[in-house]
Amino acid sequence: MSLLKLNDLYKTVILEHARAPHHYGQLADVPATTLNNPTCGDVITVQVQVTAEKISRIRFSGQGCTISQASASVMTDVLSGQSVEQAQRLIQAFSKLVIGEKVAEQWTKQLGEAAVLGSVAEFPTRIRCATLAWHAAAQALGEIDE
Amino acid sequence: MSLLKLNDLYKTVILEHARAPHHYGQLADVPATTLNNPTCGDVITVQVQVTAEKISRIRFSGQGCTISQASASVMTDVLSGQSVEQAQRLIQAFSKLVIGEKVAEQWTKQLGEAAVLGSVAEFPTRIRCATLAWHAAAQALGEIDE
Amino acid sequence: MNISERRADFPILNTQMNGEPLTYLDNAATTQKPQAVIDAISQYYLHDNANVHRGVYSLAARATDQYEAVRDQVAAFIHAPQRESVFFTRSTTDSLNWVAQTYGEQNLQAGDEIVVTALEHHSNLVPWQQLAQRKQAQLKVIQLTSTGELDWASAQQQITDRTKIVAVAHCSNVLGVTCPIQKLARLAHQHGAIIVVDGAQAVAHQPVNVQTLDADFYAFSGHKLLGPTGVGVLYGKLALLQTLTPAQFGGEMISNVTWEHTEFAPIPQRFEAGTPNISGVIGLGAALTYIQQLGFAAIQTQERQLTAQLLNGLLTFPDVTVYGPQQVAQHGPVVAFNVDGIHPHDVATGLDLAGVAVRAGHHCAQPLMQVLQVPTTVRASVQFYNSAADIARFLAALQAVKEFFQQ
Amino acid sequence: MNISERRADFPILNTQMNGEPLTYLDNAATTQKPQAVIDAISQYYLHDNANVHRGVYSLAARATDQYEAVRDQVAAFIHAPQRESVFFTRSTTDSLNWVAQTYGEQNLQAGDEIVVTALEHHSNLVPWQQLAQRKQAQLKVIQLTSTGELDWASAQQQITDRTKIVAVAHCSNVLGVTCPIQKLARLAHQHGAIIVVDGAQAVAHQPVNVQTLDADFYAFSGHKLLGPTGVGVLYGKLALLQTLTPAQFGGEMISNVTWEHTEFAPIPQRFEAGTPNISGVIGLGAALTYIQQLGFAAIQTQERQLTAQLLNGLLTFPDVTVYGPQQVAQHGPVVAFNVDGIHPHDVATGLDLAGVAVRAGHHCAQPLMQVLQVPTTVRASVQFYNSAADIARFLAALQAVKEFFQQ
Ligand SMILES: Cc1ncc(COP(=O)(O)O)c(C=O)c1O
Ligand SMILES: Cc1ncc(COP(=O)(O)O)c(C=O)c1O
Repeated sequence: MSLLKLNDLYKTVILEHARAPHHYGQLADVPATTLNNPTCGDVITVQVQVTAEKISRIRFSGQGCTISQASASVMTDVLSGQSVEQAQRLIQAFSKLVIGEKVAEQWTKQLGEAAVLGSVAEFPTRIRCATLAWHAAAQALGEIDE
Repeated sequence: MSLLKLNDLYKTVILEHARAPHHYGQLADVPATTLNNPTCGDVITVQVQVTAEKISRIRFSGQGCTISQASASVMTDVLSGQSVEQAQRLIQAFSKLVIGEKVAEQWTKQLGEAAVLGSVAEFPTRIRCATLAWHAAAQALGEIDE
Repeated sequence: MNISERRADFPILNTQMNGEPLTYLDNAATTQKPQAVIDAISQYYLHDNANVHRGVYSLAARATDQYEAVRDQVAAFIHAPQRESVFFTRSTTDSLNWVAQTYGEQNLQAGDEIVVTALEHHSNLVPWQQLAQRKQAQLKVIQLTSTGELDWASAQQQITDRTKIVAVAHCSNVLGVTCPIQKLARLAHQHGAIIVVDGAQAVAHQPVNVQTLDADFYAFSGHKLLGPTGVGVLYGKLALLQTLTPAQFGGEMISNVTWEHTEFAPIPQRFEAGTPNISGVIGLGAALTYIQQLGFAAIQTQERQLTAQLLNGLLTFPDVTVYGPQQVAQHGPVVAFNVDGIHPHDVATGLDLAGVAVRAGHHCAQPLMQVLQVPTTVRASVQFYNSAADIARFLAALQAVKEFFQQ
Repeated sequence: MNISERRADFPILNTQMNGEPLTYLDNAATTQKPQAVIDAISQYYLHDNANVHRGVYSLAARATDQYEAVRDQVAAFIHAPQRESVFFTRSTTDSLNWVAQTYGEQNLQAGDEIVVTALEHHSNLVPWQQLAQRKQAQLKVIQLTSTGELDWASAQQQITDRTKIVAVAHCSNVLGVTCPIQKLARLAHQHGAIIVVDGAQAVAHQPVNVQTLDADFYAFSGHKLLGPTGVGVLYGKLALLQTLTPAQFGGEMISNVTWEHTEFAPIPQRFEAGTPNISGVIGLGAALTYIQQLGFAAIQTQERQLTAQLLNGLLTFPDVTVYGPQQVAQHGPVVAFNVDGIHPHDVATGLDLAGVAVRAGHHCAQPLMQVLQVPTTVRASVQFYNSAADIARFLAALQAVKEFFQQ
């Protein structure tokens, strides 16, 4: 079997994030949003704290495959410090990227390491793994907004 | 269209019986057995009177196609005067004949005109039409026996 | 429409029956299938077969994508506002029973009314009759005019504020009439009832827009639409579907299961318990593609011509009675008739020997037969792939059959 | 068995996936189909397509004869005492839900008990759980031993005189174990309960005799038995079936319909409402013929060898955990496992890139996952048409995937 193909999906940056995820853990006193992927049983919990319209702290926790863990980890990097509006735009851009839609360069730049997960577009059954944390974050932000 | 093929099924004797059925009508004071063919909506009522172990009177009535009317008519001819046991054997023989099974010559002889209905075996969707009256007679005889 | 090219798409139309060219005029019972549909099923099994919604591997993704693409296609075909409001069943019968078992079971009270019409197929009558019995509700029937069309005065009388469900065929499978769904929907909604439409005889013959019709539920079968057997569709308004508990449980219709409790998956998966008819759905997709490529304009032109030839041909026989409208303008592609003094079964057998397939019987509409005061009828029904020669052969064979029995 | 000849019967097995030979090891989800089955479906549509049980004409008789012949074939295949005790459904899930909706709905009282086992598929768990909720009955669970087999002491404890229904899988779709149906049936019957057997994972792998098993109901799917999707079977003891009101109404399941009342047709037509999956049933017939020609002796010899190679191969990896029995003698053709530190989804994706199709997930048995204390597992399952080379490719790919993730 050609390991090249595995490398297409599991880029080094993804493997590293999955092995040592950033912002993993729980915040006291911040509401938690939990989503699950019914097909694989993965569960991701995301907590977002917004101070002065900006994401001041973000954490995730839960069980999952390499893709969902890595995606959650890079997401926390990308969203930290962003305004709520900007974060929502980034989440939208990411959602497009992983289903193979074109995204303006300004967004891929800002998505940084997360843009690497665009490779998941070629693995349709894994897209849900990549988006799980981002959907949870979107939901968390939506609830803050209200 | 070749009328020859229609002649295969609708032999002259069948057409004649259908046009002027024998023993058509109802008997007072004799229990009636009614069966219907759910596919075509045909309904046949048969009445059998048994005196001294022999079929003394038999009548049929109801609506139906050429095959079911003719079959009922020839049946009344064949069964009249027979012992209950002999009638039941004849009904069995007829049931075999119309599904194309081999029947001993003694039976085809006794079935007389009814044996002509053996041609229905080649028209599987019409077999139920041919057997409706005979099933009703079998049921009527069964109930007498008890 | 190039009719001989179209007929070449349906290989069975070029076979023989009883030594004569097959003249298939029982299209209302089930349509024939184009090679494209047969091939789609074979190709699926030859290249893409895997269970859907389950596997991580590429083959499973391929099967799932094809299956889900047909949901989009069906939603577009009937102009559903969103793909989620469409799910796959076994048949029209399955779809209609589903509505009775979920919406009916969950909403009806003793004393409520269900209204059907006098021309309903058993599949859109018996589920409601049985539901009414279970619920001590009342089943009411909208009567027909003398030409077999819906009697609007009767509709206004039967549909009341007690009515909870109006169940009606979009097109009759016997009389060839089309019911005024939009008007009925308005009337039903004015009284706070929902309208359930049996589209079995409509979807192959006219564009259907469930939003314009304002149907609450719309049911049909693949096999009457050039598609395979074993696949049906139910459309429901999303807001209604969201209120309903599933009728069946198991497989991938769940989002979380413990011994004590089950959380259901989102709509529409919630309503598709167990492995669906994957190849059937993919075959249905190929059928819709075929129809969309032809276009309903061409289909309707051809079917109107065939219906005119059929109806007018039958009306020239003095001893033939046609049930339903006598004018082509009001007549769909289904014509029921009887010949004086010849039983429908004998007519059908005679025609069969001439290679002509028509149906004789009650057409799963026994109560309508009582309204028409006949035990049964003969029924000839056309599809765009029939030719003028088909109708001519049918009429000639009918003449011969008449002569034989009336000799 | 000449394995390369058999593989040639299944065209998809000779295709490529992700640039590698397709190694299909998700047979427990759905089997591949031999050319004979694909052809039977095509031939039906090319030559014999008509609606069944309805038409007087020859084409309809041909379709009906073929359809009804498969009923005889199924009855013989599972050794049913009579053809009438077999009817066609959409799937195992449909069959099991049918029993819950008819027998369950018509016989259960508050306080009664339904007993299932800890290894049930959602399709043989959720219908009973929901029925229990509707009826205020209690759902009880027979536990497993540490090797995943049925704990007989638990069975004896859970099945009591209050038990009305025991619902159990003949073979597990996760653990590869076979449940002692005959013994369970005796126990259930001693307590006056019926036993409902989910045969989805059994019928393709062993001869089934519903009379020897003394099953009251036995359900399975065509698509797990080389047949098409969209067709299932339910066998029921005739005496039980005769007591049941149909779950669905319409079409030819009637013998007489008036506005007020419906008389149902005799069994089994009574339970087949609407146009059935005719081509699906005919395809199932071709699948049964294929299996009967091969014979279960040959099938079981081949599958035992493959299972031994698979199970023993997996057990050589020190970091692989196999769930269920660790001995081939107790093991059916389904093996669930996990690799330390690698998520099942990542394993399945890695294998997929090597052309190997296995399933990762909860296998529609979430409560069993909780018993096993894992969120999900990988599952490889074999069918007689797999080759030793398939298993070798799978094991080599697994080694490579392990190395990649553990690098
Ligand atoms: C043990 C078992 N029961 C039931 C089912 C459900 O079968 P289907 O999806 O064909 O209804 C399956 C397969 O998914 C199974 O493995
Ligand atoms: C008007 C109408 N409704 C319902 C049905 C039932 O369709 P199916 O048998 O495909 O469930 C039919 C066809 O038989 C029909 O013509």
